[in-house]
Amino acid sequence: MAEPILELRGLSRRFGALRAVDKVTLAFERGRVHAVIGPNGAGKSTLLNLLSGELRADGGSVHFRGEDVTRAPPDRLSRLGIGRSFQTATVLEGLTCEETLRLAAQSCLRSSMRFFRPSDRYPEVNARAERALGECRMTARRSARAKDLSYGEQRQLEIGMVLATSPQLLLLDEPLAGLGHDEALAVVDLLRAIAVEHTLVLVEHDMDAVFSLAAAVTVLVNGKVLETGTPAQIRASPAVREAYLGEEEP
Amino acid sequence: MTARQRVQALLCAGALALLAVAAVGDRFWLQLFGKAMITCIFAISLDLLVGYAGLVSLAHAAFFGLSAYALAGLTNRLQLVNPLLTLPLALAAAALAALCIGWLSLRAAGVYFIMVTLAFTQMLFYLFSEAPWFGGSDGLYLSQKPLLSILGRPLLDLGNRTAAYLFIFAALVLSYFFLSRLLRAPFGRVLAGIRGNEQRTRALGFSTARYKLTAFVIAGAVAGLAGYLDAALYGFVNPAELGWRQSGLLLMTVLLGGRGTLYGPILGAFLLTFLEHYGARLTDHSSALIGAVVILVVLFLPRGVAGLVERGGRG
Amino acid sequence: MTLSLVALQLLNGVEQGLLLFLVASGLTLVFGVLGVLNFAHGSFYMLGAYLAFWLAERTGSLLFAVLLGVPLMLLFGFLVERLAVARLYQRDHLSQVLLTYGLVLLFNELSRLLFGNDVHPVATPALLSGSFKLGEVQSWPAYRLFTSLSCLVIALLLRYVILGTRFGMRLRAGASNAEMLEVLGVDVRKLFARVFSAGVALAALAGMLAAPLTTVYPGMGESVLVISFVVVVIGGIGSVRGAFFGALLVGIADTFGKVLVPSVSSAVVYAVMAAVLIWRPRGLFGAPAEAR
Amino acid sequence: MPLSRRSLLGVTGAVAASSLLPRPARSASLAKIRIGLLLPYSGTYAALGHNITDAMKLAAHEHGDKLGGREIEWVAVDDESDPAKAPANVNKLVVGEKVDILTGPVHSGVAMAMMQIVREEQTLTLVTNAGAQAVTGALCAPHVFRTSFSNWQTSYPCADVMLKAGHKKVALVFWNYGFGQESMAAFKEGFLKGGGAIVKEFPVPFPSTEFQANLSELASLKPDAVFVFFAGAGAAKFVKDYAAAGLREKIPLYGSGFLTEGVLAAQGPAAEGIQTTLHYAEALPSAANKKFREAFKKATTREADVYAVAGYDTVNLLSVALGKVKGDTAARKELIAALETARIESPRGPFRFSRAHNPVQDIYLREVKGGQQRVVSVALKDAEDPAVGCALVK
Repeated sequence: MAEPILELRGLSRRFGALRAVDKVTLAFERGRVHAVIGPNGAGKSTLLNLLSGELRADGGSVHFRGEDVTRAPPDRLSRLGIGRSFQTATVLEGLTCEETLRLAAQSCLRSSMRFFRPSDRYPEVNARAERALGECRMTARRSARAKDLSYGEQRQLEIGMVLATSPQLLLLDEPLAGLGHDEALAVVDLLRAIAVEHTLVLVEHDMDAVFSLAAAVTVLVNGKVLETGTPAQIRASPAVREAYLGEEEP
Repeated sequence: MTARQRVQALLCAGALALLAVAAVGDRFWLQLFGKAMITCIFAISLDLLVGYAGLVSLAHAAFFGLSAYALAGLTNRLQLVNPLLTLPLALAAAALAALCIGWLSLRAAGVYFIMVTLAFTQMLFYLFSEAPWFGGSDGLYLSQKPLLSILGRPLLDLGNRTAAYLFIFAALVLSYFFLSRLLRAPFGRVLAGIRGNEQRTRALGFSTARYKLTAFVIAGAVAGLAGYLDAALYGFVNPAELGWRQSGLLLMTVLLGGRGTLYGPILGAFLLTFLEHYGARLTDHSSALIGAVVILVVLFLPRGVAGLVERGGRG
Repeated sequence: MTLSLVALQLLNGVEQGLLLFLVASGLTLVFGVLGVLNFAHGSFYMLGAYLAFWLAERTGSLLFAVLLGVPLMLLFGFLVERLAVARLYQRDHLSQVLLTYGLVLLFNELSRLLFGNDVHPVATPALLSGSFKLGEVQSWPAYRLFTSLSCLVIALLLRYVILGTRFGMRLRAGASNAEMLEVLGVDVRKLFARVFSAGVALAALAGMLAAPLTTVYPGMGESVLVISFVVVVIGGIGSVRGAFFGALLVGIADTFGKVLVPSVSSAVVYAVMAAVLIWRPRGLFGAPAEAR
Repeated sequence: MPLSRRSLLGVTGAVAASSLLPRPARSASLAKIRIGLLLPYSGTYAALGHNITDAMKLAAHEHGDKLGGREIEWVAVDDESDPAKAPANVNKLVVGEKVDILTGPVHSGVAMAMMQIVREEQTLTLVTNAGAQAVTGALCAPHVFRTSFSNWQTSYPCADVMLKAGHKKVALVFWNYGFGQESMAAFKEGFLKGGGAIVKEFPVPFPSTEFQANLSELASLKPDAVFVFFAGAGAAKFVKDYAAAGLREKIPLYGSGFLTEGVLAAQGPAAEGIQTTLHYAEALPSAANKKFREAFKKATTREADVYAVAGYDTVNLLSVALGKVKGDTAARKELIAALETARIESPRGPFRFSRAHNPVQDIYLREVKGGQQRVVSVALKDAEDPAVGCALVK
């Protein structure tokens, strides 16, 4: 097995009496697409929010490239190289696609506490934004206001924002949710292209997409890891079948 | 003409008109527009918070007032009249206060933020109106207006109305360019991101709390510039300038003009100046008139007068 | 300070706090359920006081004035909600602050037009005009005791309504999650209108009860407004229980501020508020923030 | 003749249109004399502003609506009692409207802002209410007169009254702002000089009307008497709370006269027995007072008060002085000299200006009896403000 880029050791988080994430131990390997699936309320989103620093863990730890980052806030994790996308595309209202990506690309500056030179006159920022624009396939829509984009385009832009921060690990929270068939195909295609050069953690409902993209799959049920394996192993697992019985086709 | 060109033309015409007033030199208009320009500086500094960082602060008048009081203190107690000394010191006082109040207030969010800023403003207001060492509720005079002289020859005398007017004009132009430049720089883009969605911006790697605090301090310092100029223009400071009602009035100015555009609050400041100057004569119930205008603007012109200017281009 | 004086001052603080609670409860309800920051709340207090003055003068009884006045203010609140406030639910706090501030200016002028600029007395009901002896010099007017008890009764009633009735359940649902209401099949428009009217009526009732104590004058709503904001924020926005304890805290802090540090007493309440918020950024009983 | 502000506004509306452009210099004798009114017509002090204005117009009417042979043009600005707006409002009247004479304001903070500008512009100014010491003290000027009172005048005489009544240990309760602080300072000056002692001072934040905490402490201190400064709604509530706490019968209450001015009806029986000092009393028996009160009531349907008296006297003084210079406001030296030597029989009694241009007037001791304000005695004859720091007094 390759060296893990991100490791969770006994990670837990409760909401009142509910154990949303219960002693999860997992390793995500560098260079792979690793999907996390599970029925509604299994704790997938909570897990992702713990990894990206949006939520604070009650117990256990998270290690990114060997460093303990359990208590790091979201902005620090992003600077370390963990980028995340959000479930509901959270485009920045009032900004165009290009401006949005340039803002994300500003993260390559040591600090954005710069007050005089306009942001479009930083060559390295421009280059990064341009690259991300291409990678998320939005070059043609660069001057469109983010809120005027179609839902699928907003998702692409969302992924582009993550890419512009040059992450080593991408946490993607249901990138296909709510998309039509054609839009979903475009995003899957985009993810496949990104996966060539990046490590992806994918939380997703769409099983077809998961099994076509992922090299490893973890099934989460009631906050606990039910099983981890290759797509073929997961498909064949009786326990997984049982957990999903009557809910979704495995 | 695009909306942007129209705005630029408007601003240039306005600047020329303001300069023409200086050339004519009628003292009444010098004073009226001098005050209006001070309100402009004050308003655009608040717009940095309200329109760009999404922070509705009721503490803004405090920085205006603190800087004015700082000037009064430096002049009256320490006999400092040189603006090269008093201006930076007054601005530093405003910025320092903004740093302290901002650091404490920004721990709260949304409505709580509005209320904490209100609380600090009230505290300062009572401090200045009740405590014996700030001149009390009736206010303080400047014993002398700022005067810059080299080798005994006066270079800049803010006691001279035309000089004061031109100085205020220059301060407005500089503040405007400083802020518009700031908003296009990386710092300003992060603020735009925060206004769009703070959580998302934070996930992009920006420590949003630090950016908001920095914006709060910068806005406080620019408000301090306005307060300094006000004290210098009238030679008089009063605790009422620190109160939350002043902050409220300023919020009204920003909203009336159009937040999130720097020229909007400038339009708003001039509009309100005229409304107050002429509206007061039309009716005995002018505050009801202002109340009605505010309600109508909130309901039907959410983007203020600036929204009208921009829409004019498309329609 | 002797122990008996401390006890007396505590009593003063609690009495002041109870009346404050009545004003603040409406404010916190409206904010909690409707999400509207209502600067006009103090104006409703003032209008209530003026109404008490006007009706008591005509009917000769404060009781009649209250019985007539509260339904009138309920109706008035309903109208204000439908005509202006209902347009604010989707808007940000700044718009809310400004629109309701515009209402303050309008209502001030309205009361000036109707009642003039003078200070008006409201007679204490004859039944309650006596007083109790406290210590050898001071006595405590019976009417103060009556207002305190009324406020306590109203607090208990509110508690019952919120915790024990269907309407209260919807209130709590609305305060914690507005979307939940739709899921429950509640007519949100109707609920909001009712809550707003109730808030207005509570403020007006406070004004009516306070009128014999404070006399009635233009601008009387504003000092109450700012201090009840402080109460609501200390207690945690939307929490009626928080408003109750916040009001007591403010009343006691203000009273002892006047006794212990008279020269800066006005700043004491605000300092308490700042301290509470630095300790708990969402007030004493506010829901804790989830994201960090 | 009913006076209304609306007709006044009709006049100024027309002025507004003509003042869009800088005004050419007019020959002094032909044009109307322009009198600026910087007064509150809205907000807490609106009633005061209206009474002063109406009394001024009443006096003008009694002089045939002419001063020194010239017709009068009133230019009114609502100052909202907001010191933050004051510089702009004064500028509007003095520089924009170029009034010949400025009158007002009620609020001392507004007066302080006004002083700065009129000293620069050298505008002839008559202060019609604001009692801040500085107006005829540290900031006094040859062209600034005050027709109302100084804060000192309304409180200092009460010290002697209380000492004579045998009160040696006194507590002070006051609104903690300029007016209250200056009133207390004046009282203390007199009271300590006369051998009295101050037990404790209770500053109450302005404009709070929550007194319960102070009253409890006051009761436990048991001073011989209490001297207070409150006005308007605060005065109404304090007096009621004081009585309700059972203190009225036990600790005599004294105050600067504003304690019962305009709020006697609201205070009702709670005010019974309160003694205050002021330069005016509604019950003064002089013919001038009776005539004034009747005329004011007829013109406005309201009762005249101490504020109206100042407005009335302002115009009467102007009438005397402008009559001497035949309406020529350009003859400043003569006009100022005429004001300085003017003597009028005011509703409050004989009136003349001190060297600092503050009224020299009798201060009356008044007592509330049977719901009426009675004049007990003259507390201080020809009271003259000490005018500390005034350069005109050498």
